[in-house]
Amino acid sequence: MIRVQTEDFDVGAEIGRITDGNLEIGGLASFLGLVRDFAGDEKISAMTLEHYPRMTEKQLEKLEAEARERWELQDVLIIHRFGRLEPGERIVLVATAAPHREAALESCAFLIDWLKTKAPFWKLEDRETGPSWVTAREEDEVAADRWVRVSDK
Amino acid sequence: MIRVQTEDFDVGAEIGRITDGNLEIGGLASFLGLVRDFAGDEKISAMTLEHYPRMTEKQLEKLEAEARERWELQDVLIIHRFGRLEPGERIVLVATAAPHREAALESCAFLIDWLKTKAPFWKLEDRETGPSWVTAREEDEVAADRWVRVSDK
Amino acid sequence: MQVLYFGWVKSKVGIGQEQVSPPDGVESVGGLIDWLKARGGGYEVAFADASEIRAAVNHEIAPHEALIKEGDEVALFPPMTGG
Amino acid sequence: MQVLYFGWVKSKVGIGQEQVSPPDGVESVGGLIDWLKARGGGYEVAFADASEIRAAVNHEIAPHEALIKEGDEVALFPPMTGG
Repeated sequence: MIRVQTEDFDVGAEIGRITDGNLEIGGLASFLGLVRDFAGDEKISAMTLEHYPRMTEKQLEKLEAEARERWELQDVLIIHRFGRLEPGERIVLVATAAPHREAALESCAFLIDWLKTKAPFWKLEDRETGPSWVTAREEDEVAADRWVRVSDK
Repeated sequence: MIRVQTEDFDVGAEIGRITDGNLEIGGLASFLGLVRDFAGDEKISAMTLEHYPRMTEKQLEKLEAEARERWELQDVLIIHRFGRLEPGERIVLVATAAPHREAALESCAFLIDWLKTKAPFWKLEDRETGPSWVTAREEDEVAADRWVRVSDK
Repeated sequence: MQVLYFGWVKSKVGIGQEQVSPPDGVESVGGLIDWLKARGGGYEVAFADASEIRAAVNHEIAPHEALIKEGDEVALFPPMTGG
Repeated sequence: MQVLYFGWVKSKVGIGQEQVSPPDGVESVGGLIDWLKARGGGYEVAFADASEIRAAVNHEIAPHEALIKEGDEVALFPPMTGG
């Protein structure tokens, strides 16, 4: 399930909604991304996430479908916020449930790696020196590439 | 932090305790293990976890220390239950917090992989055909081994 | 053709979207970028290094070689930073 | 020497722990396993295949070659299934 929203979310409630009553789930892996109050050695007072509305849902649904095709998953949840967020606020939650831990852990890592480079969000940080767009990290490309299948290259 | 207990735990509250007010955390990875109601093609009515009390805490503390040595982590939480659990009940929670997602995701996978083979717990399933001890999975040894450093071999 | 800008591309161009009618000969994303750049001002700054620009055509990620046509929605932006 | 059993080792031996006084010559975990097995009955069943047995000496995982001495706490068990 995909949700793109400005509102905060409740991690415990979201995880509970997946696991409660599903007696076939053996493991649930999750990743929670938060706004930090620094970037490099500069303080950050806020982060504004811009996104491309009509494309975002489409891309996230593709990512979910890709994860479900690669692993045997009982559930997939991606919640991604946009708008202005302050340090300490939740940005993104990825949760995957599977009969065994390997599928849950790997698909969760896969989803957050691909979200970094394939989800149409752009982050503007309010730094002491003024607003500054977050630039993509080289490591994020590398992390995303390790999930590319040889047949897709 | 290590907790070995019979009582259930609240995933959202535990994660919140780690992230609330810590503005330097960029990502929190977690794994939640649950009792399934089947094993192979047999139904399971309950699972009883036995452990070796004086050794368990020691081993879990070692695992936490090992994770903190290998990755730059802001927090580590391992909660492991023992005693009789029914299908759907939570068994274990591993959560790791770091400035970047790679450290959080990898250390979380590392901890659950090592818990499987290095934490002194034994699981007795109540199957339709009677009680049956869970045997260690070959794949769990393989998963644990991938974290062994060449220098330790 | 509707063109949308995001991230620092939007900041540099100065607007979030516009309707454009590129001349015949502008047939690909790369061609559109070159044509926009030639407008000068913020466009020239935003598209100074085309290799930094990523694109989507009708909400699907597309390479610079992707063909575009009248009626398409083309988005131009820096590498995405989701998650 | 205190010996503890867990998992199916405990089920097969029939008790969870006991005080034992192995004779001189039983100096390692492996030697202890062999000596216990020779007692017959549940011990023989539990320790039929020594390669399936894991051990801890004084709460630390130990290989079969590990030396043991009077006063040690030795635990014998199947491969752990934590998590």
